[in-house]
Amino acid sequence: MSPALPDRGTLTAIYRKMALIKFNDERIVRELKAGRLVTPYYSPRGQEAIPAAISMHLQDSDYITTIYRCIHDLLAKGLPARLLWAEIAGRVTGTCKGKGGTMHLTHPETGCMVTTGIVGASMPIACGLALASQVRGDGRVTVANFGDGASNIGAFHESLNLAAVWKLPVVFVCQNNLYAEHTPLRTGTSVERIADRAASYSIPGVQVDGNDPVAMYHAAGEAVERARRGGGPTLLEARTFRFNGHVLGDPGAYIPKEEYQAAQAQDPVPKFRQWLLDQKQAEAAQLDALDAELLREVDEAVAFAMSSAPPEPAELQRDVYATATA
Amino acid sequence: MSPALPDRGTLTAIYRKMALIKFNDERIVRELKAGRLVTPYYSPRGQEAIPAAISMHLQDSDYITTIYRCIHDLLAKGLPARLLWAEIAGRVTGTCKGKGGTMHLTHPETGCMVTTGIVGASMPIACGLALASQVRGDGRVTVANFGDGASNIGAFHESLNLAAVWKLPVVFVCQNNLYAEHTPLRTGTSVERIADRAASYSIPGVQVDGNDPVAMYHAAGEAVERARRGGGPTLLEARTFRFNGHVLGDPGAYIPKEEYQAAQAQDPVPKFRQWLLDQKQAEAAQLDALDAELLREVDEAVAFAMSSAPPEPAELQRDVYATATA
Amino acid sequence: MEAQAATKAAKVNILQALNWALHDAMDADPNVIAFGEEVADPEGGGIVGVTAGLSNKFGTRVRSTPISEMGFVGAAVGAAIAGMRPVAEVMLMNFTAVCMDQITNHAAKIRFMSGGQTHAPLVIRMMTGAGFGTGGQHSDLLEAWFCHTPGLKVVMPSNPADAYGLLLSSIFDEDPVIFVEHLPSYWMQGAQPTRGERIPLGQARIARAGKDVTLIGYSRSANDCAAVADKLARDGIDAEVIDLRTVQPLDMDTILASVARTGRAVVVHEAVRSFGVGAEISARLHEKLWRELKAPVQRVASAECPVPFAKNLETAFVYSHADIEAAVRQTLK
Amino acid sequence: MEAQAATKAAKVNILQALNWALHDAMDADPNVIAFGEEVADPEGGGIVGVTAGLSNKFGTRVRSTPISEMGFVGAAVGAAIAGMRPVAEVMLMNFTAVCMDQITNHAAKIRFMSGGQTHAPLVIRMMTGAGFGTGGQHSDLLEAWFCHTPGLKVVMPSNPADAYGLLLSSIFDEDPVIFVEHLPSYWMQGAQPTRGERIPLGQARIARAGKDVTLIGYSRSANDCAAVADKLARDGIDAEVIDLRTVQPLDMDTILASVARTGRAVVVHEAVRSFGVGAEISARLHEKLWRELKAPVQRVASAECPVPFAKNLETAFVYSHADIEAAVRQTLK
Ligand SMILES: Cc1ncc(C[n+]2csc(CCOP(=O)(O)OP(=O)(O)O)c2C)c(N)n1
Ligand SMILES: Cc1ncc(C[n+]2csc(CCOP(=O)(O)OP(=O)(O)O)c2C)c(N)n1
Ligand SMILES: [Mg+2]
Ligand SMILES: [Mg+2]
Repeated sequence: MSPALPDRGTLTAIYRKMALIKFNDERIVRELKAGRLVTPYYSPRGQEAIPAAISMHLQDSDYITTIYRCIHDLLAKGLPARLLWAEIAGRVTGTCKGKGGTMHLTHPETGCMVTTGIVGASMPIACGLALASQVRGDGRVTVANFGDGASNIGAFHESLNLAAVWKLPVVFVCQNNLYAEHTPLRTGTSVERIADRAASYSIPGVQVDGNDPVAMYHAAGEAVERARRGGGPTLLEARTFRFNGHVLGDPGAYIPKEEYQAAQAQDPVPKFRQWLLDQKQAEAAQLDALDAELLREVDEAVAFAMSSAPPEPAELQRDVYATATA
Repeated sequence: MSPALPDRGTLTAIYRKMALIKFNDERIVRELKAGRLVTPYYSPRGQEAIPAAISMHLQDSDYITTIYRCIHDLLAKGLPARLLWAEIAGRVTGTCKGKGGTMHLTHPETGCMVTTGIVGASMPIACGLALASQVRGDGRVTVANFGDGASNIGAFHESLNLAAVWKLPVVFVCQNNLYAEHTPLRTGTSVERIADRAASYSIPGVQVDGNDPVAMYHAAGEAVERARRGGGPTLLEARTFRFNGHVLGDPGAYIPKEEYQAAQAQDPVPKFRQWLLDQKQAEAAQLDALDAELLREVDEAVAFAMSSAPPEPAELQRDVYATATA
Repeated sequence: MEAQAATKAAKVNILQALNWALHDAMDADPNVIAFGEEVADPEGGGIVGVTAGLSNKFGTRVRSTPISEMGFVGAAVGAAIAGMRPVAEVMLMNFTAVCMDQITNHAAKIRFMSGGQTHAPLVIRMMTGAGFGTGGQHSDLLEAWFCHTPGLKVVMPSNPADAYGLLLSSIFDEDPVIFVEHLPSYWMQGAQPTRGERIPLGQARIARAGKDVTLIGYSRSANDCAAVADKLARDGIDAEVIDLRTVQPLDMDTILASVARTGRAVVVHEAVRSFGVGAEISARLHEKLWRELKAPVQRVASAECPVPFAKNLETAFVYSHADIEAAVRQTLK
Repeated sequence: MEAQAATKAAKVNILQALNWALHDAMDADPNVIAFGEEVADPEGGGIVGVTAGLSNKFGTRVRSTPISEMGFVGAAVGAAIAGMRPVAEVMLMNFTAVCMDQITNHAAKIRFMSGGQTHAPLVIRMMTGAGFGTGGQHSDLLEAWFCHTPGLKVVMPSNPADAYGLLLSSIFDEDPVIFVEHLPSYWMQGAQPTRGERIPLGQARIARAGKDVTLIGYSRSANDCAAVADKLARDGIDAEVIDLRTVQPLDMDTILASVARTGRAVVVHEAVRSFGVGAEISARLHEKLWRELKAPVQRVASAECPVPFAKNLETAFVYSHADIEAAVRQTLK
């Protein structure tokens, strides 16, 4: 049963988010290589379709948690690009005043609640966000993003079990890009399909092609809907690939050439763009205009960031506790 | 396919260990109630068949790790009763010089490597013991004992995954007594059959009636054999029940009366004794003599413990580091 | 029920005081939720009964959890970020070792790392303390770990009234609080708290005024300091006793004012001496009162080893009143 | 390979020295095994290359692990109890927070709790240190947690030769060792170690002899102390510099002898000041050298907050040479 296609508006909206992520990522990489930006950077290039499709089912008030590899999840959820840029550039105008940085981007107004640098930690926290929603009955859904390698750490197990026994409104999204740092899936993970681990918690486990925006849209829709109506958690395994290695500068020596090339040939962003045109779901002129507009947004975000001041030293005493320390 | 019965000798040997555990436990309870012994005590009464049957497949050189609820596992593995008694009585003649106590009984000569008070911690350590055996090729097998509640903690997940990817010679024995402290299985555990969690690691998961010594004997045999020949880990879920609550003194208010009575009616020790007689696998006189001998052993162990001296205060400086501290 | 019974009595123990604080906090604010192993009434309302009656009264705001400290302490962090006031119980202080990441890398840092956009107003309750023969993994005092982690507050009450007022303040504080309950002292009787009255965090209490020497303690050791002070009084030594109540942040104003007057100080705690809280207090006193100090600050603590099992060793492991007295006389030499 | 190349050079960096120590230890004893995330050669021989070449040479004695610190550090404990000498790599010091239980409740206590029947001769290697803009969860210095845990040793080298000799000693030590590598200093060049030569644990090194004041540091701060001492020398201040090398146990003989001579001391570390290693050293110095001290012991440390991201804040977070100099002048007032 292949469900009906989402409408044109939704399809274009998904493309818009995918392009937004791609353009920002490519610009970050450019600024880093030019030395105008200096930060460890975990590029999500290649994983754009996952959060773009999921976000179609979320409101601003819904919550997400994510990891150091995060700008795709955050931009898709709505974190303003300029605040993201100012943060990773270490400016006081950044969403965390430049104090959190690339691995801790946060923006509660758009539901970007926690970005963590500790593998696995995004999941227990997501359970807590969902618990708050359940106790308050506010109908919010929480999406917890993490990687394939993270499915081997204790926090994964404790979180899925806790979410299952409490029927929490949370969707666990394992973005399976086949590698954990330099370790291939098989070396560290004892199961073929990570989605199968859902059986340990008596919850639905779904494996989906994370690079297929339509398949991703439908899988995410079901999971979010289930959580919203009180049906409890789902484990979604979205298969994908990362094109820029673990951290920018990683030559990816551990990735077989053929595997890498095959993946690139399936780059989800140009592929989906072409599909929209082929399927007559969008016109070239429209997408060209959209791309141009997004690129302008990126330019503005970069300009905003680069023209902002760094945080003042007194920030070291602020936000440690509710009241500033001496 | 119900495999052939173990021979008479084996059946009696299993009974012997079950009775040894029961008699020691009952005497500990008596001494505690009389105030002649003072220690928190986690009675394994009702779980005797599990380690008794497993131990038939283990050598002294094989390893086990267990938890605060441990005397059944340790006595079955061969830890001398007198050393156990002296330890829980806090005497210098105890197996840990009285420094470890009831929750940390250890006896490397008989392969009793670690007894821990931290739920879940027995499993990663078991992986390490098995890793040592694998690297050395010494053919030893490690049995990791833990409870049903422990199957919800992170260490369980990390250990089974690690043992699976490295094909370690370890058998994970979940002694499912249906309660974790005062929490019934369902309240904390999101899966019906804990054995099903083996699927998350692509390893065999077997649920067995832990109160049926013969079924337990066969299930343990297969798992130990698999580990010994390099076939990797197994998750064994042994269903059982504990008759003395979580810690001695726990009135067990959270256990439905009917459930408790039904379990007691199936007390594995007298039941197995009767079965041996009914099946003509042993004569009453023989078992009476065996019981009498075991009770004498217990008396001797208690006498040895009670007549021993406590450790001297200087022990506080010893065994902290390899060389005594000032 | 337990709570009801207690209100009638003139005195109350720490268990009951804590139970009142939880009831009063949950009554006062629907954002207060509580969870941990065995905390709901079907599971006994806590293994020692601190949370008794809560789930019967507040329903699913109070939950027994699976054995998953990392999971449910992380859930406390998440719920706190969402605006709730979670009170998570990590049964014993040693078990914080299985959830340190959520406490130190997340709860403690989220306010700073988010530039103040989010924060985690949660309380993590735990029991500990030697005396019940539970051995090496059930009775450590690890407060120094948390005091050394900027972003956390550490509260350690010594009596029923303080336990009540400090827990109430901790629950309504905007920062994450590590709340340490001394298990062997649970049944200690003391004056009743005034229901609803909070005791501010970060303020020490002068338990006894004196002029010759300042004894500084918290949790169990505050009471031991008071007992020794009474004995010393009979020998004509007039000791001032400070009960810190909060170990992080330290109330340096009170400590410095007292030691500036007495010129002598002894810090006492159940944790092992080396790299413990006493070291920090000693270092600060010497830095700030170099001229006023008449003798070096003394530290009294437990032996430098894991907590032993054998009763005689366990007793020898914890500092004794004689150790405190000897340290005082050392400062008077 | 890396190792080969380096042997030809007159100087080596810390990365290479550590790599040599691991190669030499595994050559010397088949019981030495090594594992951690990415440590095997197919995964790059460590994310920075410290373990490069080991798995090619020693096969399955060297393994890349799943992301399961609790699991594989626990495995190190088990293997150590069975008589192996595991060297487990917990990539970054902050990640010890996800495996504290195996380190502090097990590795540290097993010898004591078993009455000496078992012990865990393992090494847990980890990197840390501010400077690379990795923010709040990747560059903390948490050595005080481990120093406060009886049963553990804590080693923190400051240069290539020490890194080599101390790691070799740590691997062959009979106690569990927390071995802390300073990431930003990995590429620091220094004299070559003599292959096979161990540097005993628990012995500090006088990095510079002096008579006016004693500067005490370890890891990065030992080098900063030396740099400041050179500057002070130009102003006629003759500072002695002690590189602790081992933080637990502290080499009090060396520290006390030096400060007894100089009468002044400044302790410097990258960890935050409060409840840090400096507090313990300060407390002990005042207790033991009350008469000899001419001024209160000063502490120099990082700001009391999580490690910030913005470059200017990260720089301001870590103590500066000016801070050290100011502290020295404070003791000379
Ligand atoms: C607890 C912990 N252990 C190790 C690390 C180091 N580390 C950072 S990312 C990473 C790999 C994670 O892989 P995966 O979960 O697949 O996510 P991906 O990076 O592929 O998106 C590791 C091991 C960490 N950050 N936290
Ligand atoms: C990490 C940790 N959390 C909590 C506890 C407290 N505790 C001790 S035993 C126990 C229940 C364990 O139940 P189960 O695993 O089923 O083993 P059983 O006692 O039934 O044999 C709990 C929660 C602990 N010892 N360690
Ligand atoms: Mg991955
Ligand atoms: Mg159980």
